[in-house]
This record gives sequence, structure tokens and C-alpha cells, in this order.
Amino acid sequence: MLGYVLRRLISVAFTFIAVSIIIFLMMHSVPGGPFDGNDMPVSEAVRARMMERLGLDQPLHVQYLKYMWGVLHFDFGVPFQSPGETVLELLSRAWVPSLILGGLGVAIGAPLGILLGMAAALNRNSWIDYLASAFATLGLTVPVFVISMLLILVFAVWLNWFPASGWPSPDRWVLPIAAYAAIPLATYARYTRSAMLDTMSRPFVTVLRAKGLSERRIVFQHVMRNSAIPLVTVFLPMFIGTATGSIFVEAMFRVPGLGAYFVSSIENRDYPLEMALMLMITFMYCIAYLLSDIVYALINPRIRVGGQA
Amino acid sequence: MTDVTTQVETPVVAPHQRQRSPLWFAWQRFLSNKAAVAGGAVLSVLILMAIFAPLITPVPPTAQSFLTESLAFPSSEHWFGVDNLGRDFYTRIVYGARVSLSIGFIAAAFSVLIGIPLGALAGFFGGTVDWVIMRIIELFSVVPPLLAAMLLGALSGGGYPTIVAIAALFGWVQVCLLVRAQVKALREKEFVRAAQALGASPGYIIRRHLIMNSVSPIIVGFVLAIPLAMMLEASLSFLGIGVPPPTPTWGQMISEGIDYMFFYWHLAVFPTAALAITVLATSLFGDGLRDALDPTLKGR
Amino acid sequence: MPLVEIEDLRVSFRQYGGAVDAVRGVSFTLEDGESLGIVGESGSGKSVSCSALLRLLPGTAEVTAAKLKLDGIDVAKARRDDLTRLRGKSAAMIFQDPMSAFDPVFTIGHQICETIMAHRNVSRRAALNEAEELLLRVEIKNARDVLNYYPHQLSGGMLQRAMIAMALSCRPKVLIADEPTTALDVTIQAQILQLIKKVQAEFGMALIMITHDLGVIAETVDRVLVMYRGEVMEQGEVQQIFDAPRHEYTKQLLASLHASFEPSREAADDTPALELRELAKTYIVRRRSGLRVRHVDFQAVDGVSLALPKNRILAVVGESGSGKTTTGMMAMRLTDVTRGQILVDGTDISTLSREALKPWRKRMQIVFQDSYSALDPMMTLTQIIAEPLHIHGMGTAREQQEKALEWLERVGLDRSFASRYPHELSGGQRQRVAIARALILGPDVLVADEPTSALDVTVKAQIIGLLKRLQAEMGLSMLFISHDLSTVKSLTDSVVVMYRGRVVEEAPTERIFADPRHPYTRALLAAVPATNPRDKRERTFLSADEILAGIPRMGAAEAGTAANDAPQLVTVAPGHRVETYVTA
Amino acid sequence: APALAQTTILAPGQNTVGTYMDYMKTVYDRATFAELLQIPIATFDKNFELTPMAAESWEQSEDGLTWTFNLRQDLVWSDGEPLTAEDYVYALERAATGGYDFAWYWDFAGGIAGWAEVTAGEADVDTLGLEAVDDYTIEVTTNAPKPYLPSVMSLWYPVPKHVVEELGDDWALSVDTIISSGPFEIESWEKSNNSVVFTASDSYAGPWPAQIDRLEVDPTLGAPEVGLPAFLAGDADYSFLNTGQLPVAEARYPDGIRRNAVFATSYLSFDMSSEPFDDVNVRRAFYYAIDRDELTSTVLRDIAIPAGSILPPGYPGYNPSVVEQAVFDPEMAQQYLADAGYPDGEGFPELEIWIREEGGYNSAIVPAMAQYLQAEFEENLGVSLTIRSQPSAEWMDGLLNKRGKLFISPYEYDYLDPSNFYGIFYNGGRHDYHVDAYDEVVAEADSESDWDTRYELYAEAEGIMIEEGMIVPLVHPITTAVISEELGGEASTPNELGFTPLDRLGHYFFTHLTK
Ligand SMILES: Nc1ncnc2c1ncn2[C@@H]1O[C@H](COP(=O)(O)OP(=O)(O)OP(=O)(O)O)[C@@H](O)[C@H]1O
Ligand SMILES: Nc1ncnc2c1ncn2[C@@H]1O[C@H](COP(=O)(O)OP(=O)(O)OP(=O)(O)O)[C@@H](O)[C@H]1O
Ligand SMILES: [Mg+2]
Ligand SMILES: [Mg+2]
Repeated sequence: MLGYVLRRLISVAFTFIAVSIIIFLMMHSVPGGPFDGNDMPVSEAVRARMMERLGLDQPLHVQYLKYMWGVLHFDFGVPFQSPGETVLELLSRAWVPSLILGGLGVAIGAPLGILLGMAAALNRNSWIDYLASAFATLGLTVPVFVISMLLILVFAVWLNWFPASGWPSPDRWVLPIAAYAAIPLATYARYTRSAMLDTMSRPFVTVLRAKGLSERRIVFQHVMRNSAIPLVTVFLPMFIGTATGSIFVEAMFRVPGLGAYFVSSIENRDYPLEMALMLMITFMYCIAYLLSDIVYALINPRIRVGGQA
Repeated sequence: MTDVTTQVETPVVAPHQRQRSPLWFAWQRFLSNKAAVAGGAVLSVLILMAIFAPLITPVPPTAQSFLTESLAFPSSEHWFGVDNLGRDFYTRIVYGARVSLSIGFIAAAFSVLIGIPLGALAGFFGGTVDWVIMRIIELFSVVPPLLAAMLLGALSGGGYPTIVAIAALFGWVQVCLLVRAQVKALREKEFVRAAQALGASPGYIIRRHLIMNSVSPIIVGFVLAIPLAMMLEASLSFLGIGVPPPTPTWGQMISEGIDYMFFYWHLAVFPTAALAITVLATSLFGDGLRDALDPTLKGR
Repeated sequence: MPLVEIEDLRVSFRQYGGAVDAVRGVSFTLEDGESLGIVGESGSGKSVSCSALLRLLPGTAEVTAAKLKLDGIDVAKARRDDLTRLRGKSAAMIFQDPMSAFDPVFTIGHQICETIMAHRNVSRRAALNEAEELLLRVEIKNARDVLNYYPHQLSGGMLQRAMIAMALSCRPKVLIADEPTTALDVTIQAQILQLIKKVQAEFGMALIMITHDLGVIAETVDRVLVMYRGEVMEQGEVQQIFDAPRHEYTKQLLASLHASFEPSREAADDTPALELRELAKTYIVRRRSGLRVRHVDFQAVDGVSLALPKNRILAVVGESGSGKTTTGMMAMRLTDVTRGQILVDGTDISTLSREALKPWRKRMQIVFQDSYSALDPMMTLTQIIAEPLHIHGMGTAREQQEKALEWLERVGLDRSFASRYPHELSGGQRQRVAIARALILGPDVLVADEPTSALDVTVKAQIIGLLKRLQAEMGLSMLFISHDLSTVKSLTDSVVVMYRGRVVEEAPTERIFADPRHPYTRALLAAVPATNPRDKRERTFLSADEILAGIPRMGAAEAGTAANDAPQLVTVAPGHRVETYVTA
Repeated sequence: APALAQTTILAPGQNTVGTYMDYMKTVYDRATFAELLQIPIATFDKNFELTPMAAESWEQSEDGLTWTFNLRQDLVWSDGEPLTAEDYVYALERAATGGYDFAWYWDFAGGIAGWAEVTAGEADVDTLGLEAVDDYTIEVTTNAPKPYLPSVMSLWYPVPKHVVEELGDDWALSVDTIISSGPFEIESWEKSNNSVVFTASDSYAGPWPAQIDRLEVDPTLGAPEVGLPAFLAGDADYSFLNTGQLPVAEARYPDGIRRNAVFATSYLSFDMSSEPFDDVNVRRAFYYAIDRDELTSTVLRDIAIPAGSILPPGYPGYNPSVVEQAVFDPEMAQQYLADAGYPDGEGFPELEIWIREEGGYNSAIVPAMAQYLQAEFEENLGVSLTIRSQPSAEWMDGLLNKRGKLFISPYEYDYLDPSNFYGIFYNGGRHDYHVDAYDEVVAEADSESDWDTRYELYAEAEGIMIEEGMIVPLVHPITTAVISEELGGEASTPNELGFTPLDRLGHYFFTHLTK
């Protein structure tokens, strides 16, 4: 296991570096710089002065190496759009609402999705199945900003049950989390259904029945566990992916999370912040994949003992 | 030698049965799946509508012929109403199918074209090939498509080609992973050994056995790639970097429709419904296709 | 009241292009404690009938019966929880295919325990103890470890035994054993049969034994039911069936038991068709002790040399796991060779590249042991059988198809099977398809790995007849890997006995049956089931240590070779070599 | 005051990114309503009358080059330090050396002597034409006479020199170190979305003290899609509206609807240095090819009015005779295009029309207008265009580096004088235009002290602009908002022109609002 984790870590490092180079190059090839967003252009002299101050006058590879050297020391620089704090401080501040939103969204959506998928699989081709499938498809096809808007219109404007938007108090979390949960819910319902159906057609299920095990035990213990194997590989990356927050949900519900920074850092050419955000996602995805591999190995004895990485 | 080989087997099945090709059976299986047939029918209608859009719409999609009636609600004259620029909304929706469907299908086709070979190679050969392909996959799964689209869009000027490229570039990962896993599992199966024993080349084995046995993940991947691409288009439109107007796309109409949702509901409802119906039809059709093409699923 | 009452059971499977009537009016009853044997050709509906009794058939099956009662309960009308109570308790089933019968993500111990605990109110600890005991009784020596193993860590034979243990753990009123010993070599088979009989006596359990091995029938049952084409041909006391079969099919069945074939003609050319020289295979396996994982070498095949003369049939027999399949796979260059040479017609092919190998592939074919996974589930039978022609680009698509259909018939399958898929076939049917595919290219050398293990006797005889005929017609040389000693005896020219990766004895067929020298060979022959219920007897079994201790010893002078610490093959008669300790 | 009696106003903001809570540090990424914390030299009231704030009075020297501002003496910083002339002078000196996006403003608009040299780093900051004569007197020297200088000074806010010298620019980053001189003090500042909470200042002794206790501003409410639901749910006291929301809001709050003619203009601009827009006839053709009345009565109904001049109606210098020239005349347009060698649009290259991704009121106007124009040009000129939408950095880059050829450019006034709008085309300016005749007239007008002469000169300048086809004025935006019935005070009612400028006149609005 240790060797395996080490090997994975090397791959992760590789990906990390590759992503950082690609993103860095892409960012700097986009026309326009951090001082070009204004209504009136900045004079050459002033621009040169500003670029020098931010170190943007140096050759790209020097900038890159400097940045990465900083990263090695957990120094991600200072965001152009929020001077007075470091990128790290900004992230740790803005990440909290995104984490709550994403975390609760998945924590609520995924189990519901799994239940829905199970219900559909166990009642294949019944109305429950069709309803669940339709629900799941809607969740996947109606853009989340439409769902958000609908939730606001119905529950805040029309029924007046919840505040329309905002974040400070938990009663304001309900609608955004509901909007957010739609995605994992739909995804999970779909995946669970097909994984369960796959498992249930395997011969060992017949054997379990023949042994006289109750249907409940068969489903909840054996079928679930076997179906979990394909699910894990989608679950963790998705869970972590939510930590980046949904740009759309956050925008519609005025959640002061990370989402807006993804867009604004690109639009404002906020190189340090953009780089840090990308690296953060990379890092989290890599960790998530690593974790999901490990969890996968833990629940799949074939990998655990058989030892093919 | 005792003669026991005689007359043991006589046909049980009715003699009139003719030789049928596997495709015929697949077709029969498909036809018996009502939902899939319905999905297929809806999809064909949508595709036909997109192709013959000029024939079934009263005006061109960008013609601002009804400026004085702009924002009018659905009526017998304008089935889906009129948009803020005085364009017949039904026409816009029909033409929007062109963009959304083509983005969806091109992206899905690309993702299958890239995903299958790469996945099969990685799964079949393992080792270094697998390592390299897995790293590429990791690169693509790590960068969120939306952000990549923003950056690439800025680099290339954005628009339709960029969106298709992005959707294709990011859609294949799923297909590739699915195929890889499947091929990896199948590689150990004895029928692969059997083919080797018959002198089949790796290319032949991948083509004929491994990929054929991976139809179900491939179709699942294909079907999933379609809504993903369409949703990507919608999301990018919401951020204002989608296909440039006045080309009608559903995503763009939805994100604009949001602004009008309070009162002129038709501007949001119709494109959203169009998108949802298309994706629903596609996935029903895809599921049916998968079940039909996979004979071992028959019993289910 | 009888334990099992079946009257006019009919099962048909819905299918595109017509339904398959698998069972067409089967009736029988079974009393408490009685043993019933069901024999019949492959695909005659034996498994399906029994599955119907427990209502385990897939949704495409349509089951009708005038009466379908188990333990007094009408199975056809039983509710779900009634069924749960019936299953396991009233009747337990040993499934035909043990490889896929276990849930891959739970340990063997867990799966046996949960079975015990589902039926009896015992603690987990007690259940574990009982499970261990059961595993020991089915001859799994390291039972304590095996409890913690996952299914994929066990060999097919071990899985089959674990399956038996699991079925017995239910202490059912009737045990349905569907081919319970196909994956086992005869020695283990004999032990298992003995165990089943003992347990039956202990608990007064009834038994339904489904098999195509008349020897097994002779050894274990009181009454026999003969099935053919979904119908019961006749039933009666076991002795009566053997002595005075009434139905034509039964007569054929019994006749096939005593089938024999003419010995092969001597070939003029004496270069062997296939020769293996000191062939060895080492697997690297992981052993873990605590957190550390060690990689150790495992000698699956340890310096095997053998020669298959042209136009001959050479049997390879031996204990399960002794390396027979591995040897065959290496001979076909399907598994990398660790050491040694493979000579085909005098040419060493062990180092040829894939491209260079392609012409040889046409001349050498293999029939795989596991016919289920050897057939691509996505291809129709025609496609499968025609595939070799396709790969080698022989003939047009039409011709290929026509030829495939021809071969379908040659292996005794109807043309109507052409567009079926492998999963729609019974085990025997699949095996025949695999054989047809191997033979369609007209190879010179055939490695047949248990080609008849899933066949009923009549079809087996037919297939063997076919192989024999082809051998004569095409000059086929065959390496025949098998557990089935009666077939070996009647079919092959000479026999190689393998034990733990090595060849321990080698001799012409007649000689080895008449004068076995190696203790393992003797044990093997002693375990062959009787061919008539009259001859059944109590047996004793040798342990591995006893076998090692029994290896013959010889002086160097007598053996004609130098002394050695390790045993070596010594010629004791023309063509008869035995593994012997040569002492100074 | 006890918490219960507090009046709090919840307002939408504009910009979700805010760097410094310092009006004088940046322009575009400034923290929300940083101006409410400080007191400017002067500012505009609801009818756009310039009102003295920190300055009690000012006078211009004989030669018109020197201005003297006399400050109030009772002003203090919230930390108790007196607010002096030095704080104002220091604010601009710092902007000239450390800031960047004021360069144009104080150079062209303010015309402060030495500004260009100092910002370019060529001259010392002491050479700037600014001087604190004593604690309460400021002298400003300009390059040329600037009759409208006081209006420019509406953007002159102080910085606390004593704090900045200690903490540097960082003083404006944390609520703990920010001090104020204006009607409000800051209580909290959420940087993720640039939302702030202000409280009425106790120490403020200047004109226009706050009439409410607290002001909460949340820029995420700026978008009508988000703002209106929040308003309906009681989370905001007013909200801007988009076209789709108007019917609902009008039905529910017939008395709460407020409109404002923003002093802003959207116009077409060109790359005049290359084909096809180097030909004045092409540019003129575009000028005549637009039916502004149809545009604003249909597509932009309720959100814009036709623009015949760069100056919006009501803006000083607005000249009806200029506006009259902007007619829709497809035949004339065709003629011009034919003269340019593209009869019926034949041979005209396929061009992109570049639009900028916009927030605020422009987000509803620009994309829709682009589509309308595209259809119009196609129909009236036979010219086909594609629309290319770009974030502001890329758009500006395209404009300056002439990567695009045709742009829809929006501009909103900075200070209330025609020179503001004419200046954006002056000598390079925003578009790298160099039309000598135009530059001469504008320069002359800028330094002319007689208003009527200036008025004429600007009309002449715009005449040149039309002659040369430098721009095609399109529309002036209008914003619509709905305000809560609870809001009262002078600021909540329309001005003489029937418009309610709301937070466009932040200083006035938030100090004249009650609840
Ligand atoms: N799921 C199924 N769908 C269609 N046909 C089936 C299915 N299962 C079994 N059959 C058919 O039913 C018949 C009886 O099958 P069954 O498994 O009972 O044979 P069997 O007597 O057990 O043979 P064997 O000795 O080879 O195991 C066969 O012809 C088989 O092809
Ligand atoms: N890939 C592998 N890795 C490790 N060990 C293996 C592998 N394949 C086979 N073995 C081991 O090699 C030995 C020989 O296996 P083989 O399949 O040749 O046995 P066999 O004689 O054919 O047995 P059976 O009669 O049960 O089919 C067994 O102990 C098996 O566990
Ligand atoms: Mg069977
Ligand atoms: Mg074997």
C-alpha cells in the first residue's frame, strides 16, 4: 500500500506541475493585462511602472519559477483584486461558505440520489423507476441557474417560506443547498440505478436468494456493497469538486464563496489568485483521486489482495 | 467403436426459423423497448426539425420582424411568443436545436472518437502506455471545463468552435475511463486468450472483442457527453461567453430568459423545456440502444 | 406427504424469434431422506427444473405446473417471505458454476456465517466455528485461513467445495446438488461424495443429485430420473436403471459408459508433433505478513518435458492445480514461458514474435477449460465459430458462415442455434461451440483442456467420437487434459500424470491403468467412481504426506542414472517412466 | 442610539470587487461607496447643481490659471484630527505618483500643471500645480484656463495624511484603520463581495449629514435578477429592474417606480486607421443607417432613449441642433457606402462588432442593441457583421491595439461638463483618434471661460465629429428601479426633469434619504 501511495504521489506531482505550466502559459497568453479593464486607457509610463511593481515585466519563465518557488513555501502571492491579504488568506476566508454549500449539498443530494436510484433499480420499469429517471434527467438537464431561479420564485417570492438570498444565517442556506443538491442527486440516482441493475443480474445474487437470505439483506448488504465499487470512483472526486463551489448557485443566492473569484480572477487578470485557484483544484482533485483509489481498494478485495495498482 | 453419435439431436425449434443477423435481433430488442422508441422518435423529430428549420418556420431566426410585438406572449400566430428583439420565438427554438444538437453530438462523437481508442489502448497494454494516458486524463479531469473554456475562449476568440472543442476535449475523459476499466477487466477473460490463440492481432482483439464488449459504457459515455456539452454551452452563455448572438442557442436563450422569468415566462420555459426534452430523449434512446446492443442484458 | 412434489412442470424462456421450451412436463416426487439422481443430456432442463423448484429463474422464464410443492408449500404461489423461509431451510442448492456463485466482496467465512445465521439463531462466533468445521469436512485443509479469503483467492475446486459447505450449513431437508464435483479431480470428488452421503445419513437429509456422470449416480443415489429434451424419459431404482434400462436414451447412455475407441494408428514420421522440453512457469505471488508484502516465486510448472507424437492422443491427468492448464497454455504460447522450449514439428516456437507466430497459430489450437468465459458474450455462435476463418481471411463472409453452420452441426448442435449468444446455452452446448471453433481451421495440434467436463455422457461420446474421427481424417495430434479417467482410458494412447507442477509418471494408457507405480497415480485410479451401483464401496484416502512418503526409491545402478536428492523420472519399462528417488 | 430605534437602509451596490476603501487610490476597483466616508471639495445635488462641500467658496485668478479653494474650518477626521488643506493636496500628490487610473482625469480634465510629467516619472511631485497655502486654503494651478474646474473637483476627496504616512496604502484595507471625514463611518466590509455596512458619523460637522443610522450596501444585489427577489422578500430597500421585471414591479408597486437618465452614451467607434473604416464615407454610412427611434421604442423600450449626440439630454452643453443631424436615412447611408466603393454592401468585408461584457444597466442594453444593429446594417447597408463579446480587459486591448474594427463603446460621465465627453476623443484619448481639427476646437473650448462661446465651440467640435464620422451616437441608457414604500426623504422623489438619480449621486442620495 505504501509503495502504491508513493507511486500515486509521484503521478500527482507530475500532474500538478503540468497543470501549473499549462495554466500559467494560458493565462499569460490571453490578451490584456491587469490594468486594461478600465474605461480610459492607462498611459504607457504608468503601465510600465505598475507592471514592474508587480514583477510582470520579467520573462515568463522567471515569473513562473518565482511563483512556483513561492508555492513551495506556501506563498501564493497577493491577489490583485484584494490587496491587504494573501491569496491563502483570501482562500481560507472565501472557501468556508463554498464548503458549507458544496458539502451539505452533496451530503444531502448524494444519499437522496442513491436512495432514488435504489428505488428505481428495485422497481425496474415501474412508475417509480420512470419517475426517478425523469427526476434525475431533469436534475441533469435543467441548468442549475434555472433551478435556482425557480426555487427563489416559488419558495421566496411566491410562498415566502425562505429568504430569497444571502448567507449569514442558516435559514438562508436552505434554498442554495437545495439548488446545489440537485446535481449530485441526479447524478447519483442515475449511477446507482445502473450499478444496482448490473449487480442484481450477477449469478451470485441468485445464490444468495437460494440460501434463503432475506431480500432486504441481499439488497442492503450484498448488492449495495458491490454497487458501491463503481460509485466510489465518481463519488470522491465529485465531493471534492464541490469544494470549489458552484459559480452559478453562489451568484444566484449571493453566497460570498469562492465561485465568483474563479470568474473575476480570469477577467481581472489576477494572475496570483487564478494560479492559486487552479492549483488548489488540481491538488484537491489529485487528493480525491488518491483517496478514492484507496477507498476503492478497501472495498474491493480483488485490488486489495490481488495487488494490481 | 460403439455408435452413439447417431440421431441424438433433432431440431426442437420450428423449422421455419430463418437465419437472422445479430443486428436484426438488436433491432427487435430495441423495438420492444417503448421508452427507447419514444426517445428515438422525439430525437429524430428534433433532428429533422433542426435540419429542415427553414421549411417549418415562418421567418429567419434573426429577422426582427415583429419589433412592435416584442415580448408578446404565446399566441396562435407566435406559438412560443416573441422575444425582446421582435423575433419569433418558435423560430428561434427550432434553429436553436441546430446549435445545441450539433454541439452535443459533435462533442459526444469526438469524445467517443478520442475516448475509445485511448481507453482501449490504456486498458489493453497497461504499463507505460496506461501511465501516460492516465496522466493525460488526469490533466483533463483536474481542470474544470468551465474555467478552461473561459481561458481558451479568451485565447481563441470564443464562439461555437471553442465550445465544441472544449466539450470534446473534456467529454472524452469519462468515456476513456469507462472503456479502460472495461477493457482491463475483459483483457483477462479467456475469450481474449482464445482470440490470441487464433492468431488475432491486438488491433483486431481491441476492435472486435474489447470494444464490442464495451458498448454499454461507450453508449453511456456518449449519452452522458451530450447533455454535458449542452449544459456547458448553457453555462458559458450564462457567463456571457457562449456562442455569440444573434445565432440562436438554447443555452443563450435560457440565460437571457432568466431575466424575464418574472413575467415573460415563455422566454425561459421554452428553451429550458427544449433542452430537457432533448436530453431526456437522448438518454432514453441511449439506454435502449445499450440494452439492445448487449445481448446478455436481454433477460433483464 | 412427499418432501418435493412436482407435476407437469413446464418452463419456457421468452425470446425474440420464438420461445425456448426448456422443460416440458416434468413430474417427480421425493420423500424425506431419499436420494434422487437426475441424469440427462446437457441442456435437457435439469438445472432449470431445480431452479424452478426454488423459484430462482430469471424474469424471462414462464413457469407453469399442475403442482409445484416443496415441503408442503406451493412454491408457485408462495409470497416473498415464505420463499425466504423455504429457501435454504427446506431446500438448499449447490450451483453448477461455483466461480460466480460467491459475492466477490465478502470473505468466504462471512458468506457461510450469514447463511448459518439466517437460519439458526446462533452467535457469530459459533457460526464461524461451524463454518471452519464444515470447510475442514469438505477437505479444505487450511480452513481457518480460507474463512478470511475472498472468493477470487480460491481455485475453482476450492470454491466448489466451499459452495458445498455453504449449502450443507443450512441443514436443509433436501439438498439439490447441481454437478457438485465437475471442477474436482477424482480423488477429491470421491471424498466429497462420501461426505455428502455421511451428512445425509446424519441429518436424514434428502438429496437430488444432478449430474451427467453415471459413476457419481452409481455411487450416491437410490433412485434415478433420466431426462432428455425437457422431458422425463424414465425413472426407477438405481440398480434397475443400470441393469435393465427401458428407454432408448437410457440404453445409449449406459452404452456410452463403456464406449471405447480403436487405438490410433502409428505415424510414419517420428518427429513429435509437439514436444515440450523442461518447460517451467514461475509466478510471482504476493505474500503478506502483517503490513509487509513479500513477493515470492511460485513454481506452477516445474520442468515439464513431454512429447506428443504425430497422430496420437496424449492425456495429461493430475491433481487440480498441478499445472496442467498452465502447461497447455504455455505450449500454445498464451502464457509466457519462464524457461524451456516448445517444439512444434521440430521448430522451437518459444521465442517467436507475435507476427512470426501467426502461421503456427493456424496449426495449433486450444479448447479452453472454462468454456463460459472463452466465448465472447457479444457474438453469436456463427460469429464465434467463423472467427478463425475471419482472422485468417479465409473465404468470403458467406462461405465462412456456411462453414460455421456446418461445424455447428458437426458438434451436434442444431443450425437454429446459429444466432444465439453464449449465455443462452447450457454448459455442454458452450463447450461444443468452443470445440467447433478450435477445429474449424483444421489444426495439426490440439490442446484440449477438459473439453468434455461439462458434457453428458452421450454427447461426450459423440464429441470424443468426433475428435477421434478427425484425428484419423486430419492426422490430428492432441494433448488431452482431463480429470475424467474413464474417458482417458478409452480415448488416449498414453498418459502423463502431473502432481504439484511436475510429471510424476508417464506410460502408455493400458500400462498405467494396469500397473501404476507412483503413489499419486495409484490414489487417482483408486478414486475412480464405480460404473455400476453394485460396485460402490467405502474408500480410504491418502494425505499429501503419505503420497510423498510413498514415492518409490531405487538404487542408482538399477535406475541407470546418477543419485540425486530430488526425485527424477526413471524408466521402469518401455515408455513407462516414474518419478523416483535415486539413491546411491 | 438604542438598537431598536435604528434605521437601516439596505441598498444594492455595483462592483463586487473592491480593492481599497480609498476614493483616491483607484477608480475602477474601488470599494463600495468609498466616497461616502470622505467629504469632497464640492459635489452635485439632485438637480446636478454643484454644491460646495469641504470648500466654502472658490475663485479663479485673472489669467484663469490659478484657483483658490477656501475650506471649512470645522471639519475633523473621525479619529479627532482636523481635516486640512494638506490632506487634499496630499491625496492628489499621492495619486500622481502611486496611483494609475487617475492619470487621464487630472491631466486632461483637471489640467493640473505638471500632472503628465509627474505621472510619467519625469518630474518631481513638488512641481505639481497644487499648494496648501495654509490649513484651509488650496491653490490649484492649471496648464490652461479651465473654467469648469470646480465641477472636476467634485471628484477630489481627501486622504488622512497622518494615517497614510504611518500605514501607507494599507490604511484603506481594514475596517480598523480606515478613518473618515464624511457623513458616514465604516462598520464592516465583506471583501468576498465588496459589501459594506456604514453608520452615520458622529463627528461630521459638514453639510449634508446622514439622516439614517445605518447603511448596508450589497453589490451582489446589483443585478436585477438577484436584486428584485431580495427586494420582494424584504432584503433590500430598492432594486434595479430589467425589462422582464418591469410589468411585475409596476403592478405591485405603482408608486415605487423610479427612472433615471444616466449621463451616459453608447456609441459606435471605429478603427479609423485601416480598411474599411479609414474611409469617412463608410463611417458616415453607418451614421445614417440606424433607426434610433425604433431601437429605443422596441428593443430597448424603457431602458434607453435615442442618442443624437455624444452628450445626453440635460447634460450641460446638450445641443438640439447637433442632435437633429442624427437622422435615419437609409438612402443617404446607401449613397455613402456606394461612394466608398461598396454599392449595396458588395465587397464589404465580413467584420466583427466588438462588444464589452457589461454589468449594470449596460448588460441589458449592449447585447440586445448589437443584435439589433447587426440586423439593421444587414438590411440597410447589405453589410453582414458578427458579434464578438469580450471581457473588458480584452475588449480594451482590442480597442487600443486595433485588433477589432468596430466597437460598441459605452461611456458614463465623470464630472458634469461637456469637456468630459469630448475629452475621450481628444488627442488619442480612449480611441487613439488623432483628428487635428477636432483636437484644436476641443482644446480651445476647454480653456474658454465664456460659457456661450464654449457651447458654440463644442457644437463645432461635434460637427467635426459628425463630418469625420468619428463616432455614431446610439443611445443614452435609462435605469429603472423600484423603491420600498418605507423610503422617504428628498432623495426618493424625482428631480425637475422627472428623474430620480438614486445612488448615481451617492453623496447626495444617501444623505437625503430617510426611512
Ligand atoms: N436464461 C435462459 N434463456 C434462454 N434459454 C435458457 C436460459 N437458461 C437455460 N436455457 C435453456 O434451457 C435449456 C435447459 O437448460 P438447463 O440449464 O436446465 O440444462 P441442464 O440440463 O442443466 O444442462 P447441463 O448439463 O449442460 O448443465 C437449455 O436448452 C438452455 O439453452
Ligand atoms: N496467474 C497466476 N498467478 C499465480 N498463480 C497462478 C496463476 N495461474 C495459475 N496459478 C497457479 O498455478 C497452479 C497451476 O494452475 P493450473 O491452472 O495450471 O492448474 P490445473 O492443473 O489446470 O488445475 P485444474 O485441474 O484445477 O484446472 C495453481 O496452483 C494455480 O493456483
Ligand atoms: Mg445445468
Ligand atoms: Mg486447469
